[in-house]
Amino acid sequence: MEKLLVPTICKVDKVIQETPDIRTYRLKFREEGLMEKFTFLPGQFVEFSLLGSGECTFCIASSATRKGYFDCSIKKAGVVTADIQNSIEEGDEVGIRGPFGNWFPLDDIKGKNLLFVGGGIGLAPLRSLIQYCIDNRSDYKDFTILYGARTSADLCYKDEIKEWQDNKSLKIMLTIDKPEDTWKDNVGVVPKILEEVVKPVIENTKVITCGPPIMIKYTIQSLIKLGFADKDIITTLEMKMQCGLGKCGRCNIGSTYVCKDGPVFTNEQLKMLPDEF
Amino acid sequence: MEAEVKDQLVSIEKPGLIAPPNWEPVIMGILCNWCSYAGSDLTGTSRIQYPPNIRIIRVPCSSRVDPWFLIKSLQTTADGVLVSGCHPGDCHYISGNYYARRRFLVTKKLLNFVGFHENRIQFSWVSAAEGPKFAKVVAKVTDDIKKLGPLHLYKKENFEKK
Amino acid sequence: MNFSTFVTDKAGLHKFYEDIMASHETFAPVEKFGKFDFKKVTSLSECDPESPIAKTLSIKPLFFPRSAKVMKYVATSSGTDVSETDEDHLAGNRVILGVKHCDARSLQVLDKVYNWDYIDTDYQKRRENTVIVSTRCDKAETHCFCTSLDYDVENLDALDVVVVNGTEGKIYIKARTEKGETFISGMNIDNRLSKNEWRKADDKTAGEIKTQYESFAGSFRLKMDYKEVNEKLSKIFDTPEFENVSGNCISCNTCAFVCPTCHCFKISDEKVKDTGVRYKSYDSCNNGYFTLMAGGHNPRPVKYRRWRQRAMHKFVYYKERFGVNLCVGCGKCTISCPVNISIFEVVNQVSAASMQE
Amino acid sequence: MNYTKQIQDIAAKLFAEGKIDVFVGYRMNGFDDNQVPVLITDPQDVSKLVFTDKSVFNLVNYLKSDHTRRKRVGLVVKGCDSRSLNLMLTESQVKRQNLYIIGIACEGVVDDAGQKMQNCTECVVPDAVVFDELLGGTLSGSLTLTGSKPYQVNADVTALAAMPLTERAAYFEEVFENCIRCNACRHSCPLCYCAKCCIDQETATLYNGANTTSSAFHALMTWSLHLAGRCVDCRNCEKACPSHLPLHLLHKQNESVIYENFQEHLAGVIPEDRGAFYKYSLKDPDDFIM
Repeated sequence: MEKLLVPTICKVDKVIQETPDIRTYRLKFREEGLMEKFTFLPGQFVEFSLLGSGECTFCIASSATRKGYFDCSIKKAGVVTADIQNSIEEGDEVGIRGPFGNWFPLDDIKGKNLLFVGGGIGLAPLRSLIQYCIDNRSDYKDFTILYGARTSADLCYKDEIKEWQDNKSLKIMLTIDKPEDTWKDNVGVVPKILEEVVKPVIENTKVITCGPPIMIKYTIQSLIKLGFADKDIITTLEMKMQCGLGKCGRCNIGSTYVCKDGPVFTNEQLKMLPDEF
Repeated sequence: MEAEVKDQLVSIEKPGLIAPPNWEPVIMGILCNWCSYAGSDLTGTSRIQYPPNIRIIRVPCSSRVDPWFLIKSLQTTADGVLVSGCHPGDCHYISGNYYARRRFLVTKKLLNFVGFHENRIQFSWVSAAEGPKFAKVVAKVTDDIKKLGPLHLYKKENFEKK
Repeated sequence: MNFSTFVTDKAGLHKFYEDIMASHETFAPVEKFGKFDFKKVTSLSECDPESPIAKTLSIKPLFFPRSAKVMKYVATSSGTDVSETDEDHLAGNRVILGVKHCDARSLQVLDKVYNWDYIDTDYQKRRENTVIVSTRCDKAETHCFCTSLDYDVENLDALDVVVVNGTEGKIYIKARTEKGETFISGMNIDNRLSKNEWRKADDKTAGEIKTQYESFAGSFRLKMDYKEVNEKLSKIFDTPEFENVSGNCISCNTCAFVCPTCHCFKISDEKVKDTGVRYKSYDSCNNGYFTLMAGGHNPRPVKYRRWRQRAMHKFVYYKERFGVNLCVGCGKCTISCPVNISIFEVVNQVSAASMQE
Repeated sequence: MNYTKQIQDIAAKLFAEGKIDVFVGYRMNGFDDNQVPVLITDPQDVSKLVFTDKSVFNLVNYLKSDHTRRKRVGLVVKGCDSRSLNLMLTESQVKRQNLYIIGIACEGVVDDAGQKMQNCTECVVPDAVVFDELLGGTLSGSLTLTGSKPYQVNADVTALAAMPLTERAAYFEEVFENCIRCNACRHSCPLCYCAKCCIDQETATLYNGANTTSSAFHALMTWSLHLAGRCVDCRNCEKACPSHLPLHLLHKQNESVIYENFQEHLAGVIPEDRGAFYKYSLKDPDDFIM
């Protein structure tokens, strides 16, 4: 297995400062031809290693439909992520292993209304699917994005959000937790806006949500209150992972390996798991 | 003749291992900012020669030296360590070197106990005015360690000398 | 399939061992500081193939090293070079002597996790080039409970070659797998030993071995109804009993490190200037920051949750996922535990408490 | 040495008076004469408590556990245990008012083979030094600090120190080689209470979790130096070590250096006395410094 644990070198093509503590790294494989072979689906993750510092798990934040690169959005949280933000610049080399894990149920959501509910850095895995869906727009019906963050400065992907706002084929709503002077959009936590402002159609709709654990918890509660079925609520779980191969035993929830059977779960599946995530 | 003797120089802890020809020891020098570092500065400005084997690190006070600084140096490049601070009573922080002295003694004895030659870990008090003393200390430490041969104990990956 | 059995005596067995050592890279229990660990040996005097379970560390490190170098890297101005490291024990044929059958059994259990989905090729290679010569215990030790788990006494020893002590100084050497069979025939032992010392089994042998097995099975202090325990445990995730039984655990991780089937690991880097090594080494789920994520969220923040994870993984989850029990009943964790916690006792206590509810 | 009855009575009384939430003691393991530490919260379980010369484990370790945090605890301590408790009190890890301490005038405990443990034969402070109630001993109620025995350097340390350097180096190389880096020594030590040990920091340049001889050396040396002047020689670490490494050698070496050079300092004997590295004297030896 040691071979599976050896990362492949990627070059950092671009570093985008999204918020004060989140940066997006646009990566390309150093070796020619590898990029074309690197196929992934929205929701999968990679093991990103800063050589000499350590390895971290990040979801791929871009879609394979945007060819030639992939993105990882990294928030400064621990030792390695801080090292990454402090030391990686454009042109630097990092190690990548992957892609691992399962993906959003692309067949299930075909022909459905889609509602994306994201919070903070939780937009990253959703962005992969959003890009994928925008690139295959004809396959889906209504398209709504609800995105919240603590403050307006903490909103990720501001440029892309602007693009989405200009895009007539989808609806995007932003919210922040506390009022700010220049802020004209919604104010309030995501579950509240979801219930009071978005008022989504329940029939034929799939909800895809991701964010901090506490936000996911309350969002799922309000979704169920609104009348969504468990199988229509899709989320991605976050667990400490190190190998991504279903061996190291960190991401076990009961007999489920999040790195193999997840990270994407429907609420129906989550209910079957012991409460340990 | 002298070259021959040098060729046979063995590591004192591991007599099976012979030093390469023209081997020169690497000595980690950890100096306190207020006295010893200034002292070494004075040695330089007074144009006093001392062996170039020492690699100097400056710390605020000799009591800043955590014992594992020594352990880590010995596990990586260094063949010996020299820690130097202000004379007792002269500490910039009043009592730092008194605390350091206790730790040094225990560390030295412990490292000696687990198999390092006692001369690999040395300490000195050098004040800012003692340029010549600093040169003498470094010369002595270098001389001592040259006699001991290269260090082969518990080296980390990438530092295992062949 | 029928594999052959041979009958020999103490002297014949020792000659067999010495022949193995002469022709193969051999590992056997070597005593250091009163504890046996499997090390490379060249003569029988260095090792003790009959070391007691209580004092022997498991053979796990020979297949899943305590620290495996995953890769090395060098950063230069022209770019970073990543290279795989040549791992030990990948080439050549190895034989491990003096393995207890619980240890041998553990490899069959580990095979499941290492061969699902992504296949651990290094583990597989090590498994393939190793012949295991295991020894059947005569008597159960204080903390053994291997017969209580989900395999019968006949099939406890599943790997390669088994040495069984019979009555009247007789020793039976049984091949248990095809690999074992070819190994024994490849040793050509009949050419060197007389008919008296080394002969094929006769009709009576099977019966004699059976008697030995029965007397062995009768010597157990600890017995439990595994099916019942497994069933009960799988239903009582939320029982407060876990909090009670984990009270005297000091989270020292020893149990996981000596366990022949614990397979959790961590990946860590060691860096020096522009070069570095990445290691894969043992870790334990009893460790407080095993699941701690950057940012502070920890799914198992308190001791009883980690304890529960360990007990449930051993007795429920693994069975659910891979069809075998992760615990092999060797009792090594209990022996090594500084506060003498017995996993057998705990599991039974928890499932018994759930019955009362 | 058998204080089973007295301890049961005291524990029952404490529960009845509502003075404690949890009692930490020993119970029999149920099949041989070895004992298991037990945390009792239900007064009915008090009858399980025992105390004999098989009560080996230092219970002060449980004061770092989730199960005793912010609770009023009754605790049984022997001489060495009480010294570690003293240090924990001095270092503000536990509050004295939350503890009810039953001290034992210890006559020494025995190992698995029934032999008196080495640290007990060398023990100079057998009586508990901090307690609410002292069991056994003739001087109950007053401290018998150093007893009647003079301090002796550990026999193993003396033997090793007499060996030539190369042999000693080879011996210790074997010790560190046999370490499997499980960190049980650290977890079983009552005085290793840091929430995150420096050896576990994820800083690749300083430490790593790999199991190599060099990292074992690094970890054990750092650990023993952090305990220098604080180790009370309860030998919890040695009991916990799955490889049976002679870890006491490192601690006893430090202890002897500290005792001989720093005004006969013994860790935790005097209340409010911090470790040897937290104080200094002008008379400390200076001759090893140039």
